Amino acid sequence: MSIATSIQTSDKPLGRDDLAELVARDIAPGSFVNLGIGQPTLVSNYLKPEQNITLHTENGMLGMGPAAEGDEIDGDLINAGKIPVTELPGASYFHHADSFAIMRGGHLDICVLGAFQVSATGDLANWHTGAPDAIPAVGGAMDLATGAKDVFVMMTLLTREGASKIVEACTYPLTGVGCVTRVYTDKAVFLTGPDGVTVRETFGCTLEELQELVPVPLRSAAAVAG
Amino acid sequence: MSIATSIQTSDKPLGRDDLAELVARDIAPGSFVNLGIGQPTLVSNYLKPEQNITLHTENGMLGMGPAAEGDEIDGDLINAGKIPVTELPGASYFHHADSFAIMRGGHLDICVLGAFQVSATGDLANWHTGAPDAIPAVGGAMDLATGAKDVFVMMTLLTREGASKIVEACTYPLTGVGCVTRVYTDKAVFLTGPDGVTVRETFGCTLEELQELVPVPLRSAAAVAG
Amino acid sequence: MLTFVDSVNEAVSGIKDGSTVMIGGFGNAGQPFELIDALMDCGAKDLTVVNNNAGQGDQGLALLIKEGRVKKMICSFPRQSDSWHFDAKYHAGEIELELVPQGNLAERIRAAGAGIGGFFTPTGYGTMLAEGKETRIINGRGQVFETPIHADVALIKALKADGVGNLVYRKTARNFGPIMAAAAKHTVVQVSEIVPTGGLDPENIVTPGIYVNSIVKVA
Amino acid sequence: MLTFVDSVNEAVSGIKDGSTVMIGGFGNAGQPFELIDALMDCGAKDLTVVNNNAGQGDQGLALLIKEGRVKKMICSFPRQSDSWHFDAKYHAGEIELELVPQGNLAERIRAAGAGIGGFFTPTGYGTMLAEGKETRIINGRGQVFETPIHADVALIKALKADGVGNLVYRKTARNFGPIMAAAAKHTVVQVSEIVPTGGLDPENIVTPGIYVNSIVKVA
Repeated sequence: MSIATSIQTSDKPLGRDDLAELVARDIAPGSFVNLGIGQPTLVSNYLKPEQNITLHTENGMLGMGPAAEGDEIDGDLINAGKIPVTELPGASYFHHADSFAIMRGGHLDICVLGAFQVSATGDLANWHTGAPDAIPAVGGAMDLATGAKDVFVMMTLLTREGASKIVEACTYPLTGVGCVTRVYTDKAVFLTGPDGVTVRETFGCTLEELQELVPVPLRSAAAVAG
Repeated sequence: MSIATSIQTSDKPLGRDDLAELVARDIAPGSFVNLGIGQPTLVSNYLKPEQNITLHTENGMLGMGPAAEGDEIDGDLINAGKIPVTELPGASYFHHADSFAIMRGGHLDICVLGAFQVSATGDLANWHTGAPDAIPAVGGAMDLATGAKDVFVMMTLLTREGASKIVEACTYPLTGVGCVTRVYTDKAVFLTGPDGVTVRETFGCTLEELQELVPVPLRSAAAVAG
Repeated sequence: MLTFVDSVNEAVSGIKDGSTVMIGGFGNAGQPFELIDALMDCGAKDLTVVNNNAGQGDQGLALLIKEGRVKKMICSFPRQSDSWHFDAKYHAGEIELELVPQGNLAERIRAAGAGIGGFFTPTGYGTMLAEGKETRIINGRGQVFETPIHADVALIKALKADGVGNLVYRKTARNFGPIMAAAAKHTVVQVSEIVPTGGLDPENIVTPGIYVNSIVKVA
Repeated sequence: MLTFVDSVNEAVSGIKDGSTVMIGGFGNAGQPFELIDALMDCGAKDLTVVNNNAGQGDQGLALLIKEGRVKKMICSFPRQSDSWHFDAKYHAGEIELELVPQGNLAERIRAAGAGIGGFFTPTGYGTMLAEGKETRIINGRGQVFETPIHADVALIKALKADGVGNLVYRKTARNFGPIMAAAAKHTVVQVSEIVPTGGLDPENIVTPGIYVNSIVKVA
């Protein structure tokens, strides 16, 4: 399929906060969401009360509120990143198996994760560099990647060395196969799936410029829609 | 092994209540116990408070008390036989999967069940006559038979037709394989296991008389102990 | 999305012919009688029903079976002294029966909600209920492979719901409710009371609202 | 049998060399620090430890690892900024690591308590953590066979116990406590408060006393 129109919605690349705001805006009202450790946590700052989003934390809670401050800090109330958080009205607590059953049973609408690499068909690599001396640590990444109805990735498009993190096939060890549905980057939003990669919008670059950076064929969402 | 001594602890066969009292006396203090529907339920009448036995009912409760009477009757508080029961201090409620996990995970010390037949090696048949037009109904019988640490059976030794219910191999459909550890009958208490059948005590008959009724080789517990 | 509806008829209106419907309850405890009556009224047929029993007397599930609306029952204990409607249909060859040991029934429903593809259990090994099923010996113990039971709809009864659909139950009426809520695509709950959000202690929630789709208060 | 003991040292005194010990907690929440210290004091070695992490800083599990008392860790997230003792032992080849996705860890522990012989899960399929494991496609989805994790002893922390050992927890400190209590042959619990039997609402018990063997109150 040829590259047709490009939908440039910003004239410059998005910063981390702008990207978090965009992800937050894209979450459907009433969704149950798990935000991964790191950059995805920023998304919570931009969720609006009227969106009525319920946050899950895999260490045993639904209805998680913002980070705790001052007197609110309670060592028994933390998120998956081990940061003290708060409890919203309507919250519930459960043990680890019940908590992962929520995730693994397909009940979460969306999880948002960071990534080292995402393949054209939505394979995710986000837990292990594969370096021979690295101590592997996986946490809940594989459960999140496999269990949520939609897996959104947030990352910079390029590594520090300028290589695309969207790749033909992941070279880092996989977290999950064909699980990522959307990739939010500073330069563009990509939709991934069995049919490959579609660009929903670009930030500060044209689709042609984006294609030069990314080693897999890109389609425009506008062209697909057209 | 030859039949040596016979330990006759009663000069006549035991009635249902006497048998229930005997089973109750044999339950170790502090045990967690599930009493099956029918005759086994009688055992609860003879448990002494100082035995500190906790009763489990598979429809979601530990700490079940006696049958409810009068104003105590509450449609939301029933046992596995759908009889209204009561709640003792220290009781707890849980859902069906958690309740069967207690049983299936090997956490119950004893369950007491009725039976059509028990084989020499402890196979149990208690759920289905195998009649071609019978509607099969299994309930929790297979879980109880398989899950409890010890499975006690209570039954009359003989059918109405005079056939032994302790058999070489069950002719009725099985509930569980090699699961029964003890059989309490009106004429004797039998221990069953991989090595066959041992008679612990007889009621109103000698071991020799018992052997004439039962088509599998019987050993005396006294002989085994000796 | 969670909705609070005004009537049991509205609550079950989305149930289609051919659906798999889980119905909570053990004996009368936890049975959502009003929702079952509404299912009767709504006309959906060719149903596969998952319940511990197969109807009793001349009410609820028994009537649904009598009227020929149930194609298949998945249950542990169909035969009761007053299960005459099921008995008749069964003997007439007009209803299919999948008989499941009660613990396997509970665990298979739980597996569906928890995303488990199947599991091995000692229950039923060496019995006719394991015939045709995959078995293996694990740590010296014979075990049977059992698969999850998913449903399109669950009809359950709870004591109270709050504004986000969190549920608490009452005594042994809890039974199949929590696991069926998790196993069904769409869970309909009849409750005795609806309390404001924040009115249930977060430590004591039995079914989190994420598993609940429709709530109707029944007097 | 349930016993109430006076000290954490007495509570862990039965732990033998070579035991598999589950330790509750996620981060600091729910970690039974005092019981871990007592395990350190009791001298048991060649332990297999099941915990979400592999020790942090210079305390608790990290010290147990530093002292060479842990032969093998089963955990989901050993590498942390302050997991230096584990890191050193791992790089020296002096500790074995079984790395398990956190949900598989929880489900495998739950399976042990529930008598499940093993189960299939999509988590980890197609990844290096599934290498060497049995896989199959179920309903179009690749799944990995995972086995239960049993333990000799569980050391957990709860908020309150009553006289028959029923437990309630506090907020996200609940985490692994309930499933570890069910998976271990012998469960030791440190609690903040012991209340008389009848002092906990039967509807709100999280861990029934059947899963609890020793209780010690820690100030």
